[in-house]
Amino acid sequence: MKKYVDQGKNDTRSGFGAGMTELGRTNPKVVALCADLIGSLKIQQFIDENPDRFFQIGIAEANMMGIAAGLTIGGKIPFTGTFANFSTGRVYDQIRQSIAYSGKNVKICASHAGITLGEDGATHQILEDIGLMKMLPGMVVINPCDYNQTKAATIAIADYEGPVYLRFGRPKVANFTPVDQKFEIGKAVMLNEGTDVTIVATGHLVWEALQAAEALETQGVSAEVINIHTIKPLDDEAILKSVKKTGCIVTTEEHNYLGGLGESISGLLATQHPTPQEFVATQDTFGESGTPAQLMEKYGLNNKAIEKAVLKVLKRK
Amino acid sequence: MKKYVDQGKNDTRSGFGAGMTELGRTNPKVVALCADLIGSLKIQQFIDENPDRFFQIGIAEANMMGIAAGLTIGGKIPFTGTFANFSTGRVYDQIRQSIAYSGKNVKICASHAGITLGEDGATHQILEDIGLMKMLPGMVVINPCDYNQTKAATIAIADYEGPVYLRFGRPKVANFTPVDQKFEIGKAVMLNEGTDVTIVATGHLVWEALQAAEALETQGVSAEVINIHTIKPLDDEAILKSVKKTGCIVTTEEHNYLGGLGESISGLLATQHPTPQEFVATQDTFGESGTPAQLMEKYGLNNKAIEKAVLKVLKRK
Amino acid sequence: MYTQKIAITFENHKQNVQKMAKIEEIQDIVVQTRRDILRMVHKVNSGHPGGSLGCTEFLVTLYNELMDLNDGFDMDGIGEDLFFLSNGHISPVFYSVLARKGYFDVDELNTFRLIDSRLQGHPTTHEGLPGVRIASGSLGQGMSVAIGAAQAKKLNNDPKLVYSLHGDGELQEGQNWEAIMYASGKKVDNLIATIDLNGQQIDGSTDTVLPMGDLKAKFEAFDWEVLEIKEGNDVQAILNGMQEAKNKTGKGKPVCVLLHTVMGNGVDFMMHTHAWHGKAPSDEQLATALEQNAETLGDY
Amino acid sequence: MYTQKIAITFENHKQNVQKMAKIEEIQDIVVQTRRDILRMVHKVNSGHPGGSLGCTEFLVTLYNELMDLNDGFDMDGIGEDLFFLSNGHISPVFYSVLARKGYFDVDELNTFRLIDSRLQGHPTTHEGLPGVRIASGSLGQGMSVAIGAAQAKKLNNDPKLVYSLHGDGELQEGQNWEAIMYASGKKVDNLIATIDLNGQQIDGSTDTVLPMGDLKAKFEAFDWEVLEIKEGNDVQAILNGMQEAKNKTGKGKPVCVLLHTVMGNGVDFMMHTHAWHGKAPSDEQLATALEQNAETLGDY
Ligand SMILES: Cc1ncc(C[n+]2csc(CCOP(=O)(O)OP(=O)(O)O)c2C)c(N)n1
Ligand SMILES: Cc1ncc(C[n+]2csc(CCOP(=O)(O)OP(=O)(O)O)c2C)c(N)n1
Ligand SMILES: [Mg+2]
Ligand SMILES: [Mg+2]
Repeated sequence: MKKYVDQGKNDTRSGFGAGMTELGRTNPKVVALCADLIGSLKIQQFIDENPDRFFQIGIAEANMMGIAAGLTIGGKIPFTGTFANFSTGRVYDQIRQSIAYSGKNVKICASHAGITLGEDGATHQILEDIGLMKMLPGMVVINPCDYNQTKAATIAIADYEGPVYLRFGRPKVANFTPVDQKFEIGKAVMLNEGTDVTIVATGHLVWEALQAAEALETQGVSAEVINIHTIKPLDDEAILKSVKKTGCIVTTEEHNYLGGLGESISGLLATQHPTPQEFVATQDTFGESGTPAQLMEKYGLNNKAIEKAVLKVLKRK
Repeated sequence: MKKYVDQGKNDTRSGFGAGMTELGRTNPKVVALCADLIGSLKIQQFIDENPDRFFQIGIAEANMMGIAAGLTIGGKIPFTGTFANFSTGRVYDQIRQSIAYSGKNVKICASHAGITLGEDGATHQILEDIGLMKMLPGMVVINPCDYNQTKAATIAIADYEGPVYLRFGRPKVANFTPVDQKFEIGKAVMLNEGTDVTIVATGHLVWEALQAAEALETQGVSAEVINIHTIKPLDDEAILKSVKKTGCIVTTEEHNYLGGLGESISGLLATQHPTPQEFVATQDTFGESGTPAQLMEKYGLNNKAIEKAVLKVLKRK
Repeated sequence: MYTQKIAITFENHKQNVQKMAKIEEIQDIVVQTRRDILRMVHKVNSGHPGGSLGCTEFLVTLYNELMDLNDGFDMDGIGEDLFFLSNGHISPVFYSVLARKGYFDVDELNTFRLIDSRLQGHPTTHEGLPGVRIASGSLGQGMSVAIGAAQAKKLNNDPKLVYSLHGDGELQEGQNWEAIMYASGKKVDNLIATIDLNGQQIDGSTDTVLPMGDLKAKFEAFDWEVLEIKEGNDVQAILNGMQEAKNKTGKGKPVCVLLHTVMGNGVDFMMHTHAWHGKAPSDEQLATALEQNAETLGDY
Repeated sequence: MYTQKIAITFENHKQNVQKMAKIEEIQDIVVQTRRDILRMVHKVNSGHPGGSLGCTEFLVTLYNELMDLNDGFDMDGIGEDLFFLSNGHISPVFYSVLARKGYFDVDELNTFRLIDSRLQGHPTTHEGLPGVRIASGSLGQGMSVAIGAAQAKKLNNDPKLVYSLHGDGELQEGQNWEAIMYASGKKVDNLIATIDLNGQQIDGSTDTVLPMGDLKAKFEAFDWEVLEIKEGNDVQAILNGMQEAKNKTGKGKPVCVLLHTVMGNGVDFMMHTHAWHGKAPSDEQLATALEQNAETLGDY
């Protein structure tokens, strides 16, 4: 299989910060909002370079969403920044009415998604945000896999007109996608062609899927690996094409198996092409404190878990 | 097939009100909270009979959820009441941390769920609440089908220790389940045995499913109809047993097809027994103003839509 | 859907050419608007007449005399004053005022709350109704939106103002207090937020549901400029009060207007009670109510 | 999991037999608690020392002198005073105070923020840690919970009090203002809510992030009894102030204590700056900090 090289570990939130810096220089309509988490969101440079286009909201996420909606009236493109939990669950109804239903051009940018934020524990580790956002009509839901892709996604969504949820994380992870990639919303990225099983991964789990595929290759299993950076709109075609070839699928995400990408794919396949599927996701539990690696191990979210799931689903073909 | 008789149309929220009246008389630990919607929730009688055990919170749903959590400390069993949107999306993070993660014995009771609340329109018509609540670890999610079942469910959840989401509606619908039924959380109800197709329905759609099954019978199609009043924990066994017999399934709910009961079932089947499935649910759109009947027709949520879905899924067997 | 932009230019209404001179002319629109409200909610047997009637004088005066409006509508509203309705349930008065101002045909009021209508139960941008810039209905969100729009005006060097309207019961929602704290903290002084102080909400008076104490003291403690209009159903009082409010903008503080209104104003049996918050009149009640408000500009 | 009830009885601590008499004894616990905080966050290189150190005198005094506590722990806490930590990020001070009071073994402080620990990054009931009655961490939720517990006490005819602690930045969350309005509106007068007025939050001082104006005026405008403790890191001042606060309970109003504290108190280089809100000291910094706070009761 194709070898992917880690260009040096980095956090996806820094990719977001770099994207914001670029947008600050290239798109005068872009404004940033933050709810007392500038450092965590890595937007200090944007602020330094564009102090007038930054709004410090304080610890008031609901207000932030409403202000963002209001800023679109007058032609601004607001990017809101806080942790994923406070970007979604805390403000679901505000997003629903003032942004999604109102069709406002707001980019909801969420750091510290998933369990890998680590030590802060369950109150901060949202494992439901993909589900929350995907249920909103008209919302685009994006979860890029590494620094480079997060930067590219950040820049790309400014050119898309409409509400977007962009999810990224805290830990430093492998950075392996091209520096100068073009990010196409809704277009799955084929990372490795294979014939025995389809692995569909999103976010931090994409690198893990590639590791699993490598390990599987040594066991004679040819795994197709697809990076679904856009969970909504889902690239139905890419997924269907792949499972029609491989006949089975493993989906993996840093999210509860209930309501996430995996279930979206189950729903798609159930109506189009019923296929054995295994979920590599959290099993309807809250997270806890720990290091990212410990947590990914304990909650079954790494390449070993993916490998195991592949071997299981292969038996069910 | 077995004939079900409408004992007289009634609203499920009145079933909730009746259940609360009974609980008021039988269980001194039960307290009720409301966010300025007493009349809509039909709890005036509970209040009249137990004024000390009622808390009028005003229009502050987040505060209501926190107060409910606090009331459990000291042994109370709080039932909160407001519209489904304001019971879930508005207060997701409060439920998440102060109730679900904290394991508090709060019953979140939500009226006006779905599109059938009618004229108030999309801002009030939540079609995502099942998904929101099912993603929370430890949350029980219940959507009874008629007045009698809602009353029974209301009474039953007081005896269950832990957080529960109870969803019911505004319009008067057929009341056809037994008056004195025992409500078993998590236990699907087999309404009609059949051999050709499984129809799994919840809430207002159960009656529609029965109508569809009757119509299908005249066309020689034997439909098994299951009432999934408890979406979480899901009665996996009942569903698997049925689809193993029938080989195909239609799921129906007053909810977005993304994230709801249908996807939970897709996920279950994908991992256990991949099966052709059709969704009768809203298609990722917001609702709108209209009469309940008009909306169910326009958004494809009635017996005709179920019948069509069955004929479609039968061809895919 | 989400990229669709509505931009219309009024054909028959060069509204800003001259402001209306006489109170009587405004009063005529007020009475006609009351009729519109009553007939709309009666027709579909749903909707919220109480708060709508209580705010009729205010909204009619705002749109016809106080606001600087462009001769057309687009979403951005650059170079004009903006209005946001936070308490979206009083959509009947909003729709009538917009229609009679020329944002859409008055005949469309016939479609209120019907299926496939642009006049949804609560105002929305989703169906592209000119005049509406944000959905409301879920309470408590409008002040934040108004602040955002006001801050966009500042960024755009647009000297025009942003107005908003909120229910008193609605102020029980905490998001308002986030917005109230922010607006003064960040000196959003091109915003005039008006509170419909009718003392009523759904389950009863605000005092029985959740006593809100002294709202003036609260806004002042949150460092707003506060101004009361004691006769909130009197057009002249509104004109005076709002002119004063305008004078207070641009001075470093957001401005709050406490508008004392009577719920159900203009229809004797609807006045002073929460009973008509969200209930439509019967045929006879409608007839009585319309008798008390004789046609002025012509029914839709 | 959800039905599991923890109920323990303290073995070694008949804590209420006699209250501590001397300020010095409290001060000893204070210093030891500071050491615990510093060592906990240092070990895992994460956690929130700044707010924890600022509230150490308060929490130590509260648990060891002010609260009436049962000789054991169960969730309902009937017949005892209750405490709720709303600003859950200052878990280190909470854990140390609970451990040293006997709720669990001090050795368990070693597990702070480690995997499989009961001492989560933010306090939780999920792992069954005695002394904790609600999860916190997502800010702004604790006052509502405290109100609910206070109202349960009233229903149970339990005359004991409910205490809560909140960050000043945390008050930017609107849910607090819902709770503040409710508590006075419904006369929840068995509640003493303390605000950690350190003037700091994550991105800087509260004044730079979002100026909050006069908090006393705000609480008073919301009809609370308000009391300031100007020397919030002085045990005697806390004792006096909180005694006064207790005296104000039961008189129809909720009581707010504005506790003026210094973030990072007791460690010179951590004081008066938001920089230590959520950062762990290096090895050398720890050594310096511990030098400034010599062992009193023995390290865990
Ligand atoms: C978030 C939210 N909670 C509850 C409701 C239901 N609701 C609609 S209007 C209303 C009362 C509003 O009172 P007020 O703002 O005083 O308006 P008025 O009755 O005076 O028109 C309530 C509780 C809602 N629309 N949104
Ligand atoms: C709802 C929510 N939003 C944001 C955060 C992130 N956060 C944690 S602590 C904090 C600052 C809190 O300031 P303050 O209450 O003054 O506490 P202090 O820094 O003084 O300890 C923030 C923004 C959070 N935990 N919860
Ligand atoms: Mg009112
Ligand atoms: Mg602080």
